Amino acid sequence: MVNTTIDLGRGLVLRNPVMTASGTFGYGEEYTDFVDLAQLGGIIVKGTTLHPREGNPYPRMAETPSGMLNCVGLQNKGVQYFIDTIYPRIKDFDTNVLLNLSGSTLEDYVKGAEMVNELEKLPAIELNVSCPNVKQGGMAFGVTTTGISQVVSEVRKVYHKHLMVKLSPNVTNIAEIALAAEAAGADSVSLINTLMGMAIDAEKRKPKLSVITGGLSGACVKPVALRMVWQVAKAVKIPVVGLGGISNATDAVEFMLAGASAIEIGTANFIDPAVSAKVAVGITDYCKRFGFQSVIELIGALEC
Amino acid sequence: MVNTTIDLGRGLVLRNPVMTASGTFGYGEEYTDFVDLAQLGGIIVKGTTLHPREGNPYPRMAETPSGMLNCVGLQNKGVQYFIDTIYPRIKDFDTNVLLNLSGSTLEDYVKGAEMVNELEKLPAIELNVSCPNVKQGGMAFGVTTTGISQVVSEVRKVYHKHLMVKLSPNVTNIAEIALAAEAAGADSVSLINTLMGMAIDAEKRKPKLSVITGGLSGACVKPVALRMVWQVAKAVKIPVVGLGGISNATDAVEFMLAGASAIEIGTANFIDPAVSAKVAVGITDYCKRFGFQSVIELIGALEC
Amino acid sequence: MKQVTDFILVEKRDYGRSVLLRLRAETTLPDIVPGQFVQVRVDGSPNTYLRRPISIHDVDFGNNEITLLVQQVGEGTRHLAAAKEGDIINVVLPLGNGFSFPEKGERCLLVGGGIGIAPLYFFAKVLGKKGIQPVLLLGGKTETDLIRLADYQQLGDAFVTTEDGSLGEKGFVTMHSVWTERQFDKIYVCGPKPMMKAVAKLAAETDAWCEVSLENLMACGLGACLCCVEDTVDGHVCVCKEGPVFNTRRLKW
Amino acid sequence: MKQVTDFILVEKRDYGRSVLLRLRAETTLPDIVPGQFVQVRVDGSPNTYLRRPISIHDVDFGNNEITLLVQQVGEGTRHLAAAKEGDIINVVLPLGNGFSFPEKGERCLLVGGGIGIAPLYFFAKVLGKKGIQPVLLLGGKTETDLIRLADYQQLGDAFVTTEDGSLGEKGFVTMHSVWTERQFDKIYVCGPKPMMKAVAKLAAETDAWCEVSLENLMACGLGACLCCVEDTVDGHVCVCKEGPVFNTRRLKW
Ligand SMILES: Cc1cc2nc3c(=O)[nH]c(=O)nc-3n(C[C@H](O)[C@H](O)[C@H](O)COP(=O)(O)OP(=O)(O)OC[C@H]3O[C@@H](n4cnc5c(N)ncnc54)[C@H](O)[C@@H]3O)c2cc1C
Ligand SMILES: Cc1cc2nc3c(=O)[nH]c(=O)nc-3n(C[C@H](O)[C@H](O)[C@H](O)COP(=O)(O)OP(=O)(O)OC[C@H]3O[C@@H](n4cnc5c(N)ncnc54)[C@H](O)[C@@H]3O)c2cc1C
Ligand SMILES: Cc1cc2nc3c(=O)[nH]c(=O)nc-3n(C[C@H](O)[C@H](O)[C@H](O)COP(=O)(O)O)c2cc1C
Ligand SMILES: Cc1cc2nc3c(=O)[nH]c(=O)nc-3n(C[C@H](O)[C@H](O)[C@H](O)COP(=O)(O)O)c2cc1C
Ligand code: FES
Ligand code: FES
Repeated sequence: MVNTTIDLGRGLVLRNPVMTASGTFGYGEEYTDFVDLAQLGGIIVKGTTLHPREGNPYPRMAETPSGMLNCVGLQNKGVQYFIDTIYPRIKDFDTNVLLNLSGSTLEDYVKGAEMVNELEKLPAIELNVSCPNVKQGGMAFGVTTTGISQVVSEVRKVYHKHLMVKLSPNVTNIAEIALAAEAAGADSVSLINTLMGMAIDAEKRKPKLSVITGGLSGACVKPVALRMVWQVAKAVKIPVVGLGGISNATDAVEFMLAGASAIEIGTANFIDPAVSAKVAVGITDYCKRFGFQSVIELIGALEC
Repeated sequence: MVNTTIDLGRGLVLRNPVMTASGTFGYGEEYTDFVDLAQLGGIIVKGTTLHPREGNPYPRMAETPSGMLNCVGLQNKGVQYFIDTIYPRIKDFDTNVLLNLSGSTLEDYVKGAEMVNELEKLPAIELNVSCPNVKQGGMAFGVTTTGISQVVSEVRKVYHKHLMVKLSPNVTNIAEIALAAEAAGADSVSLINTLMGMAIDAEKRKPKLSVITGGLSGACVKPVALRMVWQVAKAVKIPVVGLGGISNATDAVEFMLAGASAIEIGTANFIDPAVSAKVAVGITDYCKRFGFQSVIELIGALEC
Repeated sequence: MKQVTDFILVEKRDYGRSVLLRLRAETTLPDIVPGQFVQVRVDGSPNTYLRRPISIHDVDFGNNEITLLVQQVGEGTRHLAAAKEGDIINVVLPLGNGFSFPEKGERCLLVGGGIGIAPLYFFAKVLGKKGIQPVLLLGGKTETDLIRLADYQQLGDAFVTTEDGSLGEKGFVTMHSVWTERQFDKIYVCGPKPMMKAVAKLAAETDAWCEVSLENLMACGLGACLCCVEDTVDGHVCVCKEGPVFNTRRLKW
Repeated sequence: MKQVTDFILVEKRDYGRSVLLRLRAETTLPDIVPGQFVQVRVDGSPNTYLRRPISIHDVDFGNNEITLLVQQVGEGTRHLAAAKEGDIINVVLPLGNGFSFPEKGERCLLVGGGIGIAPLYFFAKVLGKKGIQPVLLLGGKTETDLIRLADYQQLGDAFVTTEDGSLGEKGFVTMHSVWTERQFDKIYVCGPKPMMKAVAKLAAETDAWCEVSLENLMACGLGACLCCVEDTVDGHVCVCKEGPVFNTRRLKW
């Protein structure tokens, strides 16, 4: 028997290291025909902002080599709607439900975090300070150490459960940003959010996305994500949650070897809606094959 | 007839917008069986440093989804060897031959540039301040505005021909870096160099590259490269040379629409050693099909 | 209930730019209603990363078979069209909501343009079974675009337009004489957006109720990613989940 | 002169984990010498971005044919092995330097391990034509690894080892009795690195001259990218261009 439990700290204990990434798994409900959510460590719901947002105009996605761009732009009905309407529907899922909290102003983040602090069945928020798809998507906070310190420490003051901070890869020095988040009180960091990219229709001489640029995700970003997870895991003491292009159990193991304590699956859910549960099984199989008693032994086990 | 000439300024005039990227086309000689170099706007030779370098240990490459990582680490025989032995062999190629000048210290860059300043048939250097694969590969210069200002302005003092500065994509704000290069006297900027990435062999629990991290290139990086070219072209007044994942003429046209005055082809040369000449033909065909008289009309012609 | 299923390609018919793919599952099919679609994984196509949404053209519940009609427009559909009988094709189904059924006695017109005729086949067939004989109006650029015309003609009165006049009346579907000669209570449309908009306008002018099937770019197909949105009176809604069939009154056209 | 050529797969023979692919060009083949290799583009394999280096197993200049022996180790070689007769396979050739030819009268041993036997076939054939009969020593894990053994036996005295003893002498090639029974002037080796190192050591002990064919990871195959380097007495050199065949004295083993 392999022990698959991962304790990310401050009450966030995962049944196994596999979570689903925000914006790619809806509210979990969309996937229950394919995945028994009890087989997952957690699900992270769609990016939610204090106030409702209509998101960007269509078209919002473009396929790219081994990946895709999106510019959804944080379409959501706001934190209050989440609390009133969505939370009651999903709170009894037999897995950890995390809210991905996005924002544009410091006040929005703080207000939002405060509002969900008391939700009994919501053990953590993933603070999204890295959305590249809206002008005020928080990426301004996510790309400087001062920005991230500020938003994390303010949210920390009002939010008393597990505070995971999601980092942007669109930076010169990701370790520095992660250290700032840690110093400001983050319980864990998750990375990467999408890389900012662009696609052009040469025939029409127009951008393929309504707002010109978007976030790149999928298998193509894996090498960059893995490098950043490795850099951050070496730098910080808090747990690191790795994501970016994970498509199968081998990919997931690679992220854990690089130093991730848990992982998230994003775009791959679109290609195989049952992939998340398969990855969880596959990690256990890997441990069995190599004689690891606990998935914890994989964390940072890369021999350099 | 389509006019394909591109004048990048200060004496660097290309027969057409297509060049080959440093480190992917050797010294041109390796490709003469496949490509008539007279069909290219220019070739940019392997990254050359003042002193000879053995580069990194094997293994130096790993395949990734729609791309590859490399950590060659600037293996080369030094500027003097280039001048004495390679330059005489390649100077009479019927195309522009550019030297990619890499370095680790300011003095090395300046010394190297000075040494090649008088080479009659070398109209330009591409200053590589962005190699992610060696500790002192110049990336330290390439990721801050002060670093880039310093190296470009010092080299500018001694180098009187076309000075192209190759930018690193591993930065928070590429436009800012490009503006600093422009202000310091660059005649053009080329981008992107490789994105820093990593690959792991899960079976062996070891990095796939000898020095752990390497540079990501190939089709997978195209969305990021295109976005950065677009951002930089909007910001600077000097010509922008676009590269990163260009695999065919459509890709090349996309970079020009995004604002590039010329393009470079890198990793794609490995997949089809004849691709560079095909791209040159394909750009002309595109112009004919849409009634453009000159490739110049493509530059920045994106309708946003 | 939705499922991911490996189907076997049991029959492929070539219609030039389009192919018909008859797929058989080893397991029982879920419930499927006309207008729903599937997401097909395209194997062996290096530049096709995401699944491709394709309408359900026909269903044979007895044999656990679905039929797709695929038009080759890019690398993904080209690879699908190159599949060989016996190949495994991985499909997520059924997705989206179908057409709403008319009341008995209501006069229905089904308008299809180009490959947009695909979902109308299954719809017309089911309508027939319910005792409703629809009128079909099918348009194409040229004769060869009108795939399976004889089969469609079995399902109701079928009228045709081609832009080059090679078959039926010359022109667009909106120019066909059936519009002046007959009256309809409900109009169902699938085809290129400009065509659907034109038909929607005609429908509005004759006070007919009108449903269209949209083809927005999709990633998940499940209502999870919010990529496929259409602007409606209720804001941005997902075509994959709340559509692909919409009453035109809901759309901000 | 190197070229990129579309070949037609005219014959495929299945040897379990390995396949033999006979490829015919429509144009005249360039000069090719034993020990050279090709870079094959693997179509329809989404995770194979770069070409794959494969040794030239045999050449038929008269029919413009080359033959490859491909062992399935990953997705790229699996896709190659799945190619069907009539398929087009795009190849860059010829690459690298071949084995150096022995002088007449020199006693040659060709040692192949696993799929490393591939280039030795063409080499032994050409040696034979030059009037030099090589001795062949071929090793595998088990019997079925020794592909085309009867054909190899036509080209010289052929000895076999298998790790499980299912064919020939049991053990590694370096343990075969031929080493004690015969003397060789020149030894040519291709196989897994540990095997090549062991043979090189044996060769050095008997003062024999020894050439090995290396299989470093490659990107360009043309000496342009410097990815495939081996550490030699002259520093890092490209296996694709200065090799794949090296005299062991040059290597820092
Ligand atoms: C609900 C739904 C049902 C569909 N039903 C069918 C069907 O029954 N038969 C069929 O042949 N096709 C159908 N389509 C369209 C089909 O999904 C696309 O043609 C296919 O995804 C194109 O993939 P590709 O790789 O061949 O082309 P790509 O290389 O992806 O694209 C080629 C060109 O087609 C355009 N394109 C791609 N997808 C769409 C789209 N969804 N709408 C408009 N333009 C697009 C691209 O912008 C590009 O210009 C349906 C689409 C949807 C959303
Ligand atoms: C000069 C040369 C000649 C060769 N000749 C032949 C031949 O005649 N027949 C043949 O079957 N193979 C030959 N090879 C090896 C062949 O190139 C690899 O097996 C192939 O590239 C693997 O591709 P893949 O996509 O199947 O496997 P991948 O998925 O790329 O890799 C699968 C596994 O094999 C390992 N691997 C991949 N390539 C190599 C390599 N070059 N050396 C060692 N390990 C590797 C990987 O690290 C991985 O563990 C030759 C290689 C070289 C460099
Ligand atoms: C369609 C789409 C929507 C996304 N929405 C969000 C979001 O709302 N909040 C967030 O933090 N990340 C969002 N992301 C980013 C993913 O959570 C993830 O960080 C990224 O896609 C990289 O992982 P992947 O390559 O596994 O998809 C979104 C990604 C996609 C593809
Ligand atoms: C094997 C390899 C070696 C490279 N060496 C250099 C180099 O010496 N100097 C340099 O400026 N860039 C070097 N590059 C980067 C390329 O010139 C180019 O910037 C990058 O690969 C992105 O373009 P591509 O995706 O078209 O390959 C190298 C890239 C590769 C793949
Ligand atoms: S395609 Fe993902 S929500 Fe419709
Ligand atoms: S593979 Fe590029 S130099 Fe050898």
